[in-house]
Amino acid sequence: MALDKIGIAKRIAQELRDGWYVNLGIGIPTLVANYIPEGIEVEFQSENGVLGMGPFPFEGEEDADLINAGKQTITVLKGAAFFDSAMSFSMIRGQHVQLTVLGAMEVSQNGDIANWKIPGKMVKGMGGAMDLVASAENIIVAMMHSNREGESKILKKCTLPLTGVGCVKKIVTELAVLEIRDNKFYLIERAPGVSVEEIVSKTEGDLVVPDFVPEMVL
Amino acid sequence: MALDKIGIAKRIAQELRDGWYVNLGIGIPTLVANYIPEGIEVEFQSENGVLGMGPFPFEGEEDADLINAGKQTITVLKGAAFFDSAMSFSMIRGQHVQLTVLGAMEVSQNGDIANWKIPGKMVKGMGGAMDLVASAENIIVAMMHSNREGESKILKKCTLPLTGVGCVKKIVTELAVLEIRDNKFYLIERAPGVSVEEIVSKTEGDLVVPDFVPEMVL
Amino acid sequence: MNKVVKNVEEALVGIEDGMTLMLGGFGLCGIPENSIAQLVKLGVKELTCISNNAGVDDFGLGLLLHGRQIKKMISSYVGENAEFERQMLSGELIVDLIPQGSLAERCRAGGAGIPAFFTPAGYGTEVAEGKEVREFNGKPHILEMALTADFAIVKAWKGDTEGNLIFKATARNFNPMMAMAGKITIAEVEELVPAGELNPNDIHTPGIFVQRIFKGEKFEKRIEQRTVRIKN
Amino acid sequence: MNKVVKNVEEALVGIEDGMTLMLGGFGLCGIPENSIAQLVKLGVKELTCISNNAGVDDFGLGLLLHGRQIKKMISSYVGENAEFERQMLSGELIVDLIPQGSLAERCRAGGAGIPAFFTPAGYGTEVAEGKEVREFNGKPHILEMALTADFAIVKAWKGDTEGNLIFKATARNFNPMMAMAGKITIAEVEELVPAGELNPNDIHTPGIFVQRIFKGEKFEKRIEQRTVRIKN
Repeated sequence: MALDKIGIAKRIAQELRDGWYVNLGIGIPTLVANYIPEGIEVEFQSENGVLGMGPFPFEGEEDADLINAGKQTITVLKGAAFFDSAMSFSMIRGQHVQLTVLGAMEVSQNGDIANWKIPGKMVKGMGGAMDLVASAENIIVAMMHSNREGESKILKKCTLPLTGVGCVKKIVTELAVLEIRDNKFYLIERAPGVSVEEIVSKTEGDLVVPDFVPEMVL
Repeated sequence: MALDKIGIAKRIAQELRDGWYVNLGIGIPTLVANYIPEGIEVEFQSENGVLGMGPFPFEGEEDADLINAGKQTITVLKGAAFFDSAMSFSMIRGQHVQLTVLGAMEVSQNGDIANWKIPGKMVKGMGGAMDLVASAENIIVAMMHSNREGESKILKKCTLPLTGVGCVKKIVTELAVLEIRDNKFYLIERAPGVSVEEIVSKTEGDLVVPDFVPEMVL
Repeated sequence: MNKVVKNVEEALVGIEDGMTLMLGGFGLCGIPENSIAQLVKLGVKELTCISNNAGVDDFGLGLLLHGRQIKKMISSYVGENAEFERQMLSGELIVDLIPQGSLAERCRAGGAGIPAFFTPAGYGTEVAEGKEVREFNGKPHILEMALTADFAIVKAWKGDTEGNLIFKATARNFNPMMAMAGKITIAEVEELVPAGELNPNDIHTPGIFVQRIFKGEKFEKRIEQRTVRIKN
Repeated sequence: MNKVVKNVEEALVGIEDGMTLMLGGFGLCGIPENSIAQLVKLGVKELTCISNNAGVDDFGLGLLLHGRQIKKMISSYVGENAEFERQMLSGELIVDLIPQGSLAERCRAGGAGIPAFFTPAGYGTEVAEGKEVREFNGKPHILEMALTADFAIVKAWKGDTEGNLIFKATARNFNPMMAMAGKITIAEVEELVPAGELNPNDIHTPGIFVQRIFKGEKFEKRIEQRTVRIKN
């Protein structure tokens, strides 16, 4: 069965490693913080100026001056630090953040990503996404395999304005974990109960399928 | 009579204006802080990371962590701020400092200045001087008119490696106040009792002398 | 060096139609609310506003958009504002969208006398159009220019009479860089204290960058996304 | 994320002959004394040292110069060190002198993923030789490249187990930018406290830039120019 958002977040959380600084984008990526594997410590960076983000505040304890990049009220953990936006993107551009998780509208098999604009329809802006994808050595995209019309978002070539070129290396969708190498998607794992055929049929880009495709263990 | 160092500092202090942020170089420029005219407030910036520099500490109250750019122990006034070197030179390069006073080995009539190196003999380094002279809109050079061999340091063309080009607009020496305009030195004031002839004879560069040259009032 | 002005009216003297303003804040967090209200009152028009976001429909810069006071917005993210999207898609509003990190760095550069710098952000995208591309360490970068403004308007938590500022938590965001990049920088603060009361070690924005400072009359500090846990 | 190492021996593991080191400090103020002493002990050679100054004859980096451990110095001012001047004039030591502001900005750029930037400093001088010149706003600027190091060694006043650092007064100087630019950054601190004891608003260097932190055994903190007033 296809994963829900929580399932995607749980699978991505398995990619975390002890000691990493991690930037989580808005939406599904934010949920990853709830499923940090036992025994490892990671620290979350939010590009609006905080390191050491904690959980949401208890009701009545919200502070308008303390939010994350999604403008949600947050708390901080012991050992947190606040800083300005130039310092924040120094961390990001300077590759001090070990992992970036973000959403996408489209990803192409050469690692291009599009997630900020639908010409004539929707323009929210790129926020920090262009800085993040251009800088991070380790990017995981959390996304749905298809759009609402059932069209694949895992493409030979992106159709929307790009956010970054050749930067995505790993994708986790509701159906599968894919890696990008040599201008192709590689099927690494499938969601529990999801068939390879379904994944193949919903992937427009070139997909390399090994003989055995393990199921995710969540 | 030619001015002493204190006289030069006093004359330069007359150029200060209320509300200015001022960077004083090592040597004579440092003395300027002692002669701020009555009724005006200026604030001293030191490029090693302090705004609001005060006088030297009382004996026994020196703090090794609190020095000026000349590595001298200092104090700070109320309302001071500490910052790092990148921030400090952001102030300087970004032209937030209204006046820079520094020493020189040579100045030429197009406003070039040399003060950091004598090839094969003395290389102390430029420190912050190159950033200061390239950035400041308002530079006053405090210097001696001649070197120990009696050779003029106010030249048609600098002979030493340059610190900056076309940046000096005003010079105060033990003999005179000079301004640089249109590739010439202009004699503005002479030290009390110093003759125009002496100044002319000790100035190698082209010097424009008006009919009447007022004496400095110190 | 007393930089204190009496109130927001006095603080904003000199802001005219057609000027370029920088306004601090990320979303509604750390925005100069009192100054924005005064800009509405002044009715200055044809403004170019540099600010990470455009506020929401009825708060922050949304108030200026509503009154059609803004000709051009330079921002990184404008997703929470329907009126903004309408004006932009209809062509009434000129919009220059910039990657957030490049926006922050361009403001800092403007204040720091760095006219241009290379960044990898935006290479290969619309943002790179017309910009110089150069490889460093085998990776393509684009050349971005510094930004400055006629007035920068920032909001701080504490300030002193010398213009030194301390921001609180994530309300710091763009405020320090914009303070650096204004020809005239105006700071509205929650607490205004005499010089000497702030620890010189803790200053975020040294007073040299601030020309006018005043205590804001009131701070509503609206929350855009109130997210909470329930206590068991 | 506990980054604490036991002592200076453990902190400096991995530093080898021929490496590039950044060392914080301005004059003798804010230098990592304990680490410098350990570098002498280790006897690593052929080092490239990036540091604003070269210490004095018998303290700071002067100690490494004395033992001929340094192949190349990248500095802005070296005027207080006779042995330095001797080695430089005799050609034993390679010296790259850089304007102080450019040095600070190049370290910051190295840490911030900005490969190059334009600055007016040094235009028309030896410093500009071989560098690209470009006019912005009618004023010539030169292109300067980012600096990075195998190890950056900084000295802070207070630090916590997460690597967050607070510097004291003018001992801050180059330390924050160098902390950003080291592949591995080592911080020696006067006071080492548990995470949570430093106010997140007051942190100068966020812990993300620091890989190892230790409490220095002793800090001599020599004063280069003791200038005082006499009390009446």
